Amino acid sequence: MTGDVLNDFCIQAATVNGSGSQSSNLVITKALHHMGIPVAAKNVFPSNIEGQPTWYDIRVTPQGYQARKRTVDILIAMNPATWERDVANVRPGGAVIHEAALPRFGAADRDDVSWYPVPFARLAREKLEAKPDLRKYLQNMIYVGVLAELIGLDPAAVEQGVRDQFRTKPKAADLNLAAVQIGVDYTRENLVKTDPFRVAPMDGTRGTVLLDGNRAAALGSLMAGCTVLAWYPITPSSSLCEAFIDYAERYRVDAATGERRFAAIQAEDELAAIGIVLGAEWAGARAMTATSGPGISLMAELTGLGYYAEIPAVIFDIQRVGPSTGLPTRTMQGDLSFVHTLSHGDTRHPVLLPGTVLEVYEDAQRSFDVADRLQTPVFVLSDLDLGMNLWMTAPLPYTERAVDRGKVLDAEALEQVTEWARYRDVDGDGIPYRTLPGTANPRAAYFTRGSGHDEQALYTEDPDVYAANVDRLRRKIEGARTLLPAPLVEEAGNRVAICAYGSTHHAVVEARHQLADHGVETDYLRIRGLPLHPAVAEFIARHDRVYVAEQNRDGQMEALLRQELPGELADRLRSIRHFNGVPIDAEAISDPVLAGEQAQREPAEHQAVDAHRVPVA
Amino acid sequence: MTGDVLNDFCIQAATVNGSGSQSSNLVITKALHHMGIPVAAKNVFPSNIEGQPTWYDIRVTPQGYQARKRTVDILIAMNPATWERDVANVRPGGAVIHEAALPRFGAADRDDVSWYPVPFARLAREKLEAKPDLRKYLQNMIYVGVLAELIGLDPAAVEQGVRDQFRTKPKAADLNLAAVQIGVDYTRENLVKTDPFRVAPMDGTRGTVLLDGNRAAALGSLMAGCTVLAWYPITPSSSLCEAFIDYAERYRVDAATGERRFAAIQAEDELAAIGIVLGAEWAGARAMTATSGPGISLMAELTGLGYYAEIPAVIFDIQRVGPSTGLPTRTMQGDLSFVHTLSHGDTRHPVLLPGTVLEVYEDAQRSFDVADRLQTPVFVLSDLDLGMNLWMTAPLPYTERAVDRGKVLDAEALEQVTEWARYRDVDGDGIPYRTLPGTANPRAAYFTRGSGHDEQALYTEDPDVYAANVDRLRRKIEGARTLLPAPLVEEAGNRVAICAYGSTHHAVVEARHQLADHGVETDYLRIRGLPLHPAVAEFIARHDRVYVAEQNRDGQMEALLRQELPGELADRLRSIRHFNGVPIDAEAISDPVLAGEQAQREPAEHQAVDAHRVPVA
Amino acid sequence: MAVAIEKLNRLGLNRDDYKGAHTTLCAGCGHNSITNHIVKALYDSAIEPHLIAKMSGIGCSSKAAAYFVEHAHGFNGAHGRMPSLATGAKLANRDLVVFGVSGDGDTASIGLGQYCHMIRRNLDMTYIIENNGVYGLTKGQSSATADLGSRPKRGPANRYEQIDISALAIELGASFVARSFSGDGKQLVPLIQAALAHRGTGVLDVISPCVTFNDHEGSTKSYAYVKDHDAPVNTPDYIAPLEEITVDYEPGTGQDVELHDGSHILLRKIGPDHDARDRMAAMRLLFEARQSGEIVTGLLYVNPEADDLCTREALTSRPLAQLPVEELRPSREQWDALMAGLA
Amino acid sequence: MAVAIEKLNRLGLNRDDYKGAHTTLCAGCGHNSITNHIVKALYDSAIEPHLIAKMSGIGCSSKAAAYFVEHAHGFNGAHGRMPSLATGAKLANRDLVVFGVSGDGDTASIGLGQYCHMIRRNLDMTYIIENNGVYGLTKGQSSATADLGSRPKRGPANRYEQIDISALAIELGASFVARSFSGDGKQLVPLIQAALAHRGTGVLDVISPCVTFNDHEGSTKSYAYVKDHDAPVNTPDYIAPLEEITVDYEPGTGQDVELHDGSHILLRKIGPDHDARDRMAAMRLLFEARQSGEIVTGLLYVNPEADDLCTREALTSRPLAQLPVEELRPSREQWDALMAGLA
Ligand SMILES: Cc1ncc(C[n+]2csc(CCOP(=O)(O)OP(=O)(O)O)c2C)c(N)n1
Ligand SMILES: Cc1ncc(C[n+]2csc(CCOP(=O)(O)OP(=O)(O)O)c2C)c(N)n1
Ligand code: SF4
Ligand code: SF4
Ligand SMILES: [Mg+2]
Ligand SMILES: [Mg+2]
Repeated sequence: MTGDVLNDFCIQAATVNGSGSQSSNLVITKALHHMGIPVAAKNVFPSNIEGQPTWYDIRVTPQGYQARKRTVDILIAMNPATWERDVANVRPGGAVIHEAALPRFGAADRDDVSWYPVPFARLAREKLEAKPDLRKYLQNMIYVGVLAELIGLDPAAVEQGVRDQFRTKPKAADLNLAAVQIGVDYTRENLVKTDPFRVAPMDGTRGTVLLDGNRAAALGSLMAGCTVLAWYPITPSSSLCEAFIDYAERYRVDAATGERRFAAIQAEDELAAIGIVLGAEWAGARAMTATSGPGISLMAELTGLGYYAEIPAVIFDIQRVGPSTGLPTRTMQGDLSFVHTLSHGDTRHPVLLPGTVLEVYEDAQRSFDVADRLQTPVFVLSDLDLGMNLWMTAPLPYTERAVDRGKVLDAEALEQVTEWARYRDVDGDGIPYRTLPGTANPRAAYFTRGSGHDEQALYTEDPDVYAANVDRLRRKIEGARTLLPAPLVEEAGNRVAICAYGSTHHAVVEARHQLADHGVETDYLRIRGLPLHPAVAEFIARHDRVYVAEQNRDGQMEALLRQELPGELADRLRSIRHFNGVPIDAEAISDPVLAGEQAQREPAEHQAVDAHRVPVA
Repeated sequence: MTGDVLNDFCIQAATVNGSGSQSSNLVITKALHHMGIPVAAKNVFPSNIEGQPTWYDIRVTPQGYQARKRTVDILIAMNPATWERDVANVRPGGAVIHEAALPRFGAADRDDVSWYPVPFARLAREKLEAKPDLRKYLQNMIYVGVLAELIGLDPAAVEQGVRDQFRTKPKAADLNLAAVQIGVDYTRENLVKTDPFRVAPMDGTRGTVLLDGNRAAALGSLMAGCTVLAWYPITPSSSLCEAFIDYAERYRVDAATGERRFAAIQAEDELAAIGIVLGAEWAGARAMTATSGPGISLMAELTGLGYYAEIPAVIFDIQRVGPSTGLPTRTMQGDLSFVHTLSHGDTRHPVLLPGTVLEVYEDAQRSFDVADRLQTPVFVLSDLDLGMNLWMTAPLPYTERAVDRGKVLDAEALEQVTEWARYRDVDGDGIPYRTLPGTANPRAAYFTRGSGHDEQALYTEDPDVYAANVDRLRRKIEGARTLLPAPLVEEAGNRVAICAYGSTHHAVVEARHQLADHGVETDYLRIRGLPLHPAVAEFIARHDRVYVAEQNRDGQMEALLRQELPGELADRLRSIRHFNGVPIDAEAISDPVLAGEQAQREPAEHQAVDAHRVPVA
Repeated sequence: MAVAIEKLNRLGLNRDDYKGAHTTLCAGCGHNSITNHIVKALYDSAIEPHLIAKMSGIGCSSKAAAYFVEHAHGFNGAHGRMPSLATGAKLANRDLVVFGVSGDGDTASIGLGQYCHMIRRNLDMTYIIENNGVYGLTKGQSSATADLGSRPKRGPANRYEQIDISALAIELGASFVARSFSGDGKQLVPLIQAALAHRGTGVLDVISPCVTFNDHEGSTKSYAYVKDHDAPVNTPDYIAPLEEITVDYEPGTGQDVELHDGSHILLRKIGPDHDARDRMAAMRLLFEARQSGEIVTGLLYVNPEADDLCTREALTSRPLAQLPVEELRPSREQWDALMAGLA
Repeated sequence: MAVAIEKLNRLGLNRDDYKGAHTTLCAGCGHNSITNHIVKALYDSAIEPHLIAKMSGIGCSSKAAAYFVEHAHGFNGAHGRMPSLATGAKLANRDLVVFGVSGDGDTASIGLGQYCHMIRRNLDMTYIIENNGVYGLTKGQSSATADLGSRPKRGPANRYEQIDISALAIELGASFVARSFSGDGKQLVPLIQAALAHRGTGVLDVISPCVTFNDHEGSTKSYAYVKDHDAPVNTPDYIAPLEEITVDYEPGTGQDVELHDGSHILLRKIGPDHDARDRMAAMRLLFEARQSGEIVTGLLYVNPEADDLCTREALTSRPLAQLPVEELRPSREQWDALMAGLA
């Protein structure tokens, strides 16, 4: 043992998917959480169903950092296919728990790590009373025991983790606990700890729960009163829809009659999904869909219809790596500018950019209000990291808040107004009043169309009427600047700042600490919506250099900022881009900021016209 | 007669569509052209088939201006439905030729115009030996005669115009000529000219032809060796495809066997159209599609596949008014930024921006070379005005130039290289080498996919490999900056400049003359492609203020410029936007430039952060 | 002043109350005739205007949705996407009488996928395809229902077999499929009424000549052709649930089908002895007609037992759009339990 | 060193030459069996690897295109869009042997429109649907070919009737439709060979159990169910044009169909006396099987007379992709005449 590293290291379980390792990893994660130790879990999985490499990174961190960490301190190596590379990734002084049968030569023969060979297969075969295929699966539970014993996981916490995981199947829980115990016993009897990593209970998780963003989005939609879900399966958004269905089946089915207070339609594709959403919203229900890149592309035409015909809609984009099919099981923030102006012609859609699970929940609710208020499709941009990984978060607060259904005239309200025109700007905010089909008032009816229309919703090709109408739409969406949440600002008068949005937040939090350690104090601006809130430009104006960190290749937010900012402010931006599909880590931000600040102190070379467009990372 | 206006006025024929007025208007246009008088024709037609208002503006102009003019000098009023408004639009001192039965009261009773009532219906009934429905149609030919007589069209030129129009039907030509003569005779006998407008032969059209951009695009594609066309009908792009089919049937069918050296598939929708194009290009044929806004939206997903899998494709976007169905028969430049980054994730496509019919022809050819060279989808952006209206242009030059098929390795070439990897950057330009299916060499085969792939085109989810590959794509498309045509620059050391692209060109030409008349001398920058050529920024750097004129609401080109330019240059831009669906006219540019220059001389108020984003027009 | 006494329907509305904006379609277009038949059917069936949701795609035919029942909400959506928009509208408010008008381009080309899946779901709506074998609005290109060899006004002759949207619907398990002709109001009006009464997708494939682009000789979608080749399998009479069955015609050899709301459709057989409840018989009929160049019209197939979408989804009887948010949220206790389970 | 003597096919290639990358699908997945049958069929039919264009959409099934014939070009396109990509490829180079692999999600949901229109055009390709009634790659949601009432591994039971992609194809006028089972190489290999020889779209609807998400009791796409309910209408033997017709089995009660390249497919009837040239008979067979819960397998329908897309389009026999640009441009004289006409 070369020292003592307490509650601050990273465990990586390298397995193959379909092998059941997911349960083992969740048990470890939950056990740590039960011990009060902050934990961050990242599942890096392949786009197939069985037999391909999967890595599950469990980070324990006293500060509660939630970002991915590059370093692997403890490797649990179960996958022969990636074995050599996995071992090579372990940091010097790290530890390797591995299937004893894996051959330790070549790159896998390092003498600067602690080796813990365990005959998982044999143990499962010899010690477990279970069917062969179950045995294979339980091998992974054995490594939970090995790890628990090596790093000092509280057995009670592990048991609780197992019981959580198999809540509805007590028998399965027992079997799994037996497997864990085999690992514990084997370790006690055969292994000598030579690495420094261990855990001890602390008080870092009180009042928090473990939750993924997709379930938070589903719950937010539920609380917002969404009644129609239309979707087409696509990773990483499917789990959002499936969670909505699960919850709705739990809370929205009349126990006596079986009648359902929601409709969840698995559409034939994304074109139909958005069509169903628009049809439902047009008829007055709150409706949503969730998808990812390819689905967004397919929704382009109808989203434009929603914009122009002024129909609310909520679209969750759980971003994955694009373009094209890309890496379906990896994370990215690559759809930002595309969704903001999705569809041909002049279009512009409000976009919400939650950065935490709690914000996903809030923004999910907010998105319906914004959509209703502005009568327009609204995007909520999340990503695979935020959506599918488990995050530590405060419990989601119950909502009793009324919802904002916007300017809807019912039969009675119509009686009160002498004149009503569907697309007239009465209040000067660009937002007209609408009626719903089925309103029992002969004046309620109007004809919705994606073609040219006047204030009365009548067909027209009149140039002036057309221009006035789309200019009203422009003004209407301008209103979103202050309707969407203001940016999160952490400011202490520093000259240098970091700007980010969405899940990149967590790496920024950590990067700022790293930078402070290097003597670079930074302020922080986190953008929470598009179009930009006025506070964004104001913040930038108070800083000399603003590093815009994002998870895409083309610096999409930076480009949007440049479009809007006066040149003098635009030139203060520096772009940091991370686009390899694994969640961004703190160094991906702190390294280029450090480099940038260093360069700042040296005389600048003549800059080419588009020098700022060259990726920094 | 209050004066003499020679060869410089605007005729508007206000009719209903489906009434055959199109032929009459073409005869007038061609007759003027035959007389050597420069002419510009704009057809403003409705999105339906019969019975709705249509306006055809024929501008005669000694300078050869091709832009629309707002003023109506001579109105030919045939449509009762728009009669009052049409008359109201005539400028004081103008003339109104009209169906005598139209009631002259209300707004239609002006005393500052010359009235020429003609009993068209009665004349047709009484004087024409034709079936009733033909008679109705021939009424319109009568107004050709009236106009001819009033303004002094050369009868020989009119006859030639009629014969051109009915080239293959000499009998119809005779009948139409008879109708024209009825108009001439009636005018001689019954009308007294009181307006100042007349024409006289000049030498302003020698060496020019009349052609629309869509036919030029079809011919360019033909000359480029495009063999596969896949399309779905949509105004205003259908005529491009139909012209391609016409020409291909004329020049590409083996007279002996009937075998065709092209395939033209009317697909079931735009998703299929772009799919067929990509499949054909993948297999080595030059292929294209043409569409408009809604079709572009539907092509989003597969265009991204083309980008990422590196498959050439040519997509003509004949822009119409969006968003959504919009005004299908009106013009706009609203798809610029959408096509440039069409599809989810980080994508970027080369875009060609022809401004004249000749450039459409050249760019159509060029687009196939660029697509092949860069192995990527390429957009050619035209619009309804450029695509469907008749323009005076030099005849399209015959091409003998070889085509550039880019880096394709055939079986033989493969023998020569020791190592080949589909997605390897061998030459440092980001462009790899490709092979075609069917290449008789066992090393030729590779597997194309829209999911993650390495240099060998093998499936991978490796983060570094993924990032390196998309970064190569970025570099590859960067190369388009100098591969696409440099901007057209007209520069005389002025501090103020106008920047435009596409069909807006013609209004700029005229606006610059108007501005010069007002003492504002301007330089001119016409952008011809995206991503931007380095010369664009250089030009802007040489000017104090650059007015960016475009036909969309959101100032899309200006926004793209701001994204790329250093802030100091970005701040020199002023946005001029025209977005009502009728082609932009010179005043739409010269007025705001004048206003801007005036304001320049007065002390500037404190500017709000996004003041530059407020539309000027 | 003498006021003409207008006949009022059960709701006290007259026929004009079911009219819409003035048509902008060509004079003589079959679609205009269909509009008139729709007006009559909705009036005769006494549908509440404010409960009607008029849906359409894009095309001349789709424009027609604006030309009837002005006091109904309407939605002229996007090309080929009406089925999904209609699905959403019905889910949101199952009280709506969803009434769709589409074209053959809209349904059989770009919208074919949505059409098939709407049928699979048995969405409760009336879905009229104004079938002219041509793309009217884009000026005359052949559509996927154009016959092999038919020549459009310009461009090459059509080289592909037609898609038979009626037969396709039946193959996919549609619960109500009829074919008719725009010029035959006597047949079409009761069919529309029956489709309205039917709970499920009522497909009405109506041959509707395009006088401008596809009414020439040789087109099977021309007035002349249909007149010569119409082989009606039945002439329906529609009997609303409120009317007495003792009406002024003889049921005689007819087939009587009871629909969801207790209304009846009575088929007087003229053509072959067709049983509209027999799916294979309907398929055979269409197949044989296609081969002989005949156009069979009438109620081809009906299955009143098939569950519609809202039934399959077990939706509450109240419109989802009208549920207050309080009924849509879990209780605080449920919520707390849920959160506790995540700790 | 002793070298095992491998059997070579007519091109001198051995079976391994038709293998592809190692599968990443689940062990036991029906798709893997089909891959093996494809390898055998392509090898037996001695197709030139470099002329094969392997096409697919997105899904577990679509991934399989990478797992056979490594030395063929392949294109794993976008979800549901394989038909259009394949259409383009064939038009560009009609010498290619276009071979497609799709899934039921890929074909019957998102891709249904393209599937139908491919069939209408009779694109000359082999089109295999690896039909498991489920979305494998997205983890087990029901697909549109799932049976009414079937329960996916999670989520609600499927409330909609299945789309029968074979029957649909026949209704749309498909020229070759067969159904088979991933586990029945004896039936499937000759069917693939026949589809390869057929000039037109060869639809092969192959039940292919998803062991991970849809192999449980009650699923009609499970191994157990198919084994119990397979009602083969015929067991085909495929006879290549170069082989003699005197093969080692008895035509006996067989039906012999001659395909485009002179090859024959010989059907030994086991089930009901099915005439694979009779379209209505095929429809009836499928309809009745569906009602009785049987899965009929074998060659359901074939029409060797139907013209394929390239024939209908009268394409020159040389691949368009190989025509030099000089042959594609009008002559200078033609050009000058054209321009003169515009003056
Ligand atoms: C996505 C998209 N593609 C193309 C069009 C152009 N378009 C408008 S109507 C139409 C065809 C209409 O044909 P059909 O549905 O048969 O209606 P008809 O006019 O014949 O009644 C097309 C292709 C469009 N509006 N949207
Ligand atoms: C546009 C789009 N939407 C959704 C997806 C996600 N997706 C991938 S495969 C698949 C379904 C595959 O099902 P199937 O075709 O039956 O293949 P299987 O995996 O069952 O073999 C889906 C929905 C996608 N790739 N693209
Ligand atoms: S073009 Fe044809 S379909 Fe359209 S309105 Fe005219 S007649 Fe009717
Ligand atoms: S998930 Fe199902 S379909 Fe996919 S590979 Fe596994 S067994 Fe096959
Ligand atoms: Mg039509
Ligand atoms: Mg499947």
